[in-house]
Amino acid sequence: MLNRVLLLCLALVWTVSVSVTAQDVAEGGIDTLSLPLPAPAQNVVAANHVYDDGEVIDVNWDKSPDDPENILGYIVYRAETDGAFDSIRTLLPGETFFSDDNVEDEIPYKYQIGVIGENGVSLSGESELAVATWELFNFGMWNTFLWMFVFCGSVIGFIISAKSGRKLYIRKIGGLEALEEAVGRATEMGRPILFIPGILDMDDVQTLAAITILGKVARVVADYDSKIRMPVSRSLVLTAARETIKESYTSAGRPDGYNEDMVQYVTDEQFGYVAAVNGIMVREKPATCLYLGAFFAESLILAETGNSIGAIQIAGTARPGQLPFFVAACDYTLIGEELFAASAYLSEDPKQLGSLKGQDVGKVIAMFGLLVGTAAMTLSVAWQVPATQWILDLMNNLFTTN
Amino acid sequence: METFGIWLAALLTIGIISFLYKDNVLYKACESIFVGISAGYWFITYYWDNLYRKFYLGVTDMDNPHRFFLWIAFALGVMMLTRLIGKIGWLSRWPLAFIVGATAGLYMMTYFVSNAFVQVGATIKLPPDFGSVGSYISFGMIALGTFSGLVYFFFSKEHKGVFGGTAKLGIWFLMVTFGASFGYTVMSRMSLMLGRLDFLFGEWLGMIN
Amino acid sequence: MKTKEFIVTAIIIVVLLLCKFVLPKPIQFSPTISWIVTILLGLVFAFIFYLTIKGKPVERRIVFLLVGISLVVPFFMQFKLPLKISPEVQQVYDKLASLPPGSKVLASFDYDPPSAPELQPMAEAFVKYAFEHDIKIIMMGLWPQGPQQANQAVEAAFEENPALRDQVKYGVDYVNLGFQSGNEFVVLRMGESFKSMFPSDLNYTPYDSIPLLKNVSNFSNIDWSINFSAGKPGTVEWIQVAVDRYNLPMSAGNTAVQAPMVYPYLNAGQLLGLMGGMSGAAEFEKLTNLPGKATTFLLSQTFAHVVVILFIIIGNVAFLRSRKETK
Amino acid sequence: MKKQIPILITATVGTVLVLSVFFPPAKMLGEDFSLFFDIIAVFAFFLGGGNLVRVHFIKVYRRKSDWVYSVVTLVGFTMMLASGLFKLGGPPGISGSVTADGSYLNTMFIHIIAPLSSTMYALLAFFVASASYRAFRAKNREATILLIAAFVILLGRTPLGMMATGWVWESLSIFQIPNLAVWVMNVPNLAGQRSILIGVGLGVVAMSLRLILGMDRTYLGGDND
Repeated sequence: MLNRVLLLCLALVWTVSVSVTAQDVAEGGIDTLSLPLPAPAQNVVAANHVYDDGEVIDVNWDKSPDDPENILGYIVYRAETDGAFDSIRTLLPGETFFSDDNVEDEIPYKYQIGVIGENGVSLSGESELAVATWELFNFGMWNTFLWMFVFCGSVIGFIISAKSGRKLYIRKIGGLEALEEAVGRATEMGRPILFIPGILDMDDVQTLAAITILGKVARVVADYDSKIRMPVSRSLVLTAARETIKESYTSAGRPDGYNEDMVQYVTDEQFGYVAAVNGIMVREKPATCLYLGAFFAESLILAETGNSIGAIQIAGTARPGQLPFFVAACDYTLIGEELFAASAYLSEDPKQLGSLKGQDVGKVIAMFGLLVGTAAMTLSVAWQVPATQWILDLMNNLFTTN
Repeated sequence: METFGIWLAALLTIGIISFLYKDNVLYKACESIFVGISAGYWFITYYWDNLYRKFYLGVTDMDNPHRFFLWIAFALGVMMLTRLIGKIGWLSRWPLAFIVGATAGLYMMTYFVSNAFVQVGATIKLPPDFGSVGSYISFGMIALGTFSGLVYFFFSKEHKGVFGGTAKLGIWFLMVTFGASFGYTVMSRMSLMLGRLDFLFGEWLGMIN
Repeated sequence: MKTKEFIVTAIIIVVLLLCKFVLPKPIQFSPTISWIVTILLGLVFAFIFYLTIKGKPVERRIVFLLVGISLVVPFFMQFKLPLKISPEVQQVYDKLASLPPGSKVLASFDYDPPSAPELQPMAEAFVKYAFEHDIKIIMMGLWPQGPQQANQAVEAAFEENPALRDQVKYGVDYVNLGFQSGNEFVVLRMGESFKSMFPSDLNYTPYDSIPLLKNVSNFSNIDWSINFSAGKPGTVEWIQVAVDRYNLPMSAGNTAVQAPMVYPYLNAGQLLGLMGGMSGAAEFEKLTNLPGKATTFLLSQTFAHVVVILFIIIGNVAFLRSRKETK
Repeated sequence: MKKQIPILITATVGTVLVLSVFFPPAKMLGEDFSLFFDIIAVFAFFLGGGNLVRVHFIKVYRRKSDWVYSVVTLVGFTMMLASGLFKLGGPPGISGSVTADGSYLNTMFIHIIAPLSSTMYALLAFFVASASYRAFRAKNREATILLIAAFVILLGRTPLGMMATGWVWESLSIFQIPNLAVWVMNVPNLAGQRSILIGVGLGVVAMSLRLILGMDRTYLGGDND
């Protein structure tokens, strides 16, 4: 062990000194080393990385024949057309590829690979000059583009078809059916409804979903003449929530029922917010608590406190880690996708329901991919059916990002 | 000062824990301290980090190619404040519209690629240990579970018959996921309290070796 | 009601003051007393079991009290627990151990004090191991309090092995770049250049005058990276940007809650090893042969787990019995 | 008009950012957005902080119940603002870090915010236990499966699992609870996670489309102002 460490240290000293004098060694100072060196790497090829912003050059090489027993690693050297070589990265044995993402565009670079042995570094030949260039369209993402096109197309298609009056069936979603009942109960009891939109800001999609649902909930609240209480932890959410509730009250025909104090900013600090919400819960005893949005550790603190005051609780989040607590402690839970579908479902607007149909098309595509892909893999790998290999390749091409 | 700090922290810790018994004076005090101090802290961090460092230093740096963009951001920010002026309050919707549009646009792609797309691709990729009987079973179960889970989320069809059966299987897989997360979480939560108790009994009272 | 509250508060204060000023310290139970305490706790549970089956479930405050006791009591006990090294943790260690001296490691501390009980032991073991094996650490944080946690880990390493204080030089062997806001975009920009996101380190030393960073411009100069993560932004963001876009080799230490979400990436080979929660930390401490807090806490934690498991069992047995009776 | 322009902004910005992914030279746009967002968020905080001050000030002014606590909040808030804006106790000058060691802001953080937030977080230990006792019951088949999975992981991630099933023969080692836990994590858990992730991915796209197309626009407020 100690020997190995010592040798490694030695190799490192070598690395440093060689990287300084790489050019000399390459040009003929070979005799300075009397001990045998590992065989150098071969066929160093540098090429522009395609479909990017002109920031990457890919370098490939063939392994040294001494890899992996007698070498400690590789060093990548780089130089401009007439410049000296600098070491830019050390790699472990077995590597044959390096993406240099620290290049200026339009400047040609050449590369050289050093193999670190126990007695020193042996250098490969230089690669051809390569220039990083940018491309306008990322053809590497053709499959993403294709699926995006198909998926968005089907969403929009269903929206148009719904607009033209076609009836669309959407199954009942328990948690959302219960929403109106929960608001009704709060009205009967004369207690407020607590709406918690998660703890992230407006730049999180779950918060966006929460705000869109808030619009529908506030509408029901306005219709029932109930009270809504909404402490928030982000200022932008405060602004957005106020606009949303105001709009809901206006469209319910009760603009006078809206009051700015329905929404209150507490603090950005996660647990400071939770402490305050807990306080609000035990003191004001809301009859219904809605937790919709991005939740982290606070999910169970909120849900258990809500439980201890006997509130009806409906929760929804896309975070798998918090779902079990909501499932256990709340009356209804919207799981993942259901959270994002909720506002469309609640709107009962046929156009928005159409978008849910479009989502199903996406699921059909995914299920189709899974089914064909796994079938092809089973046939080609497990039972060696040669004809299915191309199907497997096709599926992999269709569902692999670059 | 250090001793005072420890005593203060201990007092605040006990104050929060006392909420478990019931809402009380000490908890209310801790809560209001917490809200006031932390709101101030976050504002200060935002102020220096975003307004001073990102904006001010950004626009005064003549080499910064994004200078022009920063001014647009600044203008949008100022529009946000028009909410305070009754007449042109509607201007505050512009930055809001901007943020909603940008978040929707940006995450539409991110989620589509790294959630939907990549996950389908990963399921039909050859696992590294493919070959043993166990790996066949695991591979099949992952595919089956993902498939039936998707069936559960299907909106267009009622959960009846074969379709309903598959959806049911999907729920079971989801339940295993939830159970696994729960099992993991329990452990983590216990360690958190350990940290606090270690502070109270170790650092403060000095009872632990 | 008010007097009752007052009396309870008074008793608690008196007990705490007694603990602080009167009791001998530190307290350690002999094995016999440890066993007696454990058995007493068991008896309390048997009683709760009896009550629950009789249809009189105990109040939540009793549950709280029991959890509290079973977390505190093991602090003073001395039992040893067996530990099985899981392959994910082994993978992290193997990766760390395979690094030659002088390698540059990027360590991102993406957590804050609440998650420290789980992640700090991992961070401390990692920092100490790296210092002892001459592995250079570049520290940073995507969470505002991350860099402070990093400094604490360094301090802990020095305290445990004072010889390191002289051997390990700031700026040469490790550097703390501090916190930068912007979540995954910080990582994205770091892919272009570290300096653009961290013009100076935590002590306001300019990036270019730090010897360790002399040849470090972006991820391509980093040999390995480790990420201690308690949520978002964290391991997932690092994988999505640094690993997927820039091929940074990365392992991670996560809180137990976060870990299940990272498993898909581990499975897909994007992540090279994972330490999950306190037991992950204890396993890592065992592998690096640097026992720390995680090993000590594991007993308390085991007690707490038993308590939770007992509560689940009690709740369910009572529930199944009551269902039988109504049938 | 007042409503049309915001809808147009949402649609344009959204579309541009979706497309920017496919055009490498435009990929900086996404990063620029985070900069935009940060700057707008500071201004929004003037509204949030203003709201905080207003709510508590009214409470104090009208002597509502528990108004004393509002005084505490207000004092804490202004104290932090003062020490942060003037960088009390920290390195002098405008470029010094406001949270440097020794600054008042940092001291407050370490001795007040950190213990409070850690403890609040830690309360979860208790809530987890009470939820286990009360809510995690084998009410039906689904709940039973959840319970079993939770149990396997709970045991498998602690030394308990090893103690309980360490004796199982090597050939059946998958049934040792720690191995079983790894299998549960890697197989059925992964499958469940994937279906949730795929669903969420599609849900986000559809919701974003609805927002970009202006179908869902309650967040833009009422028409009449």
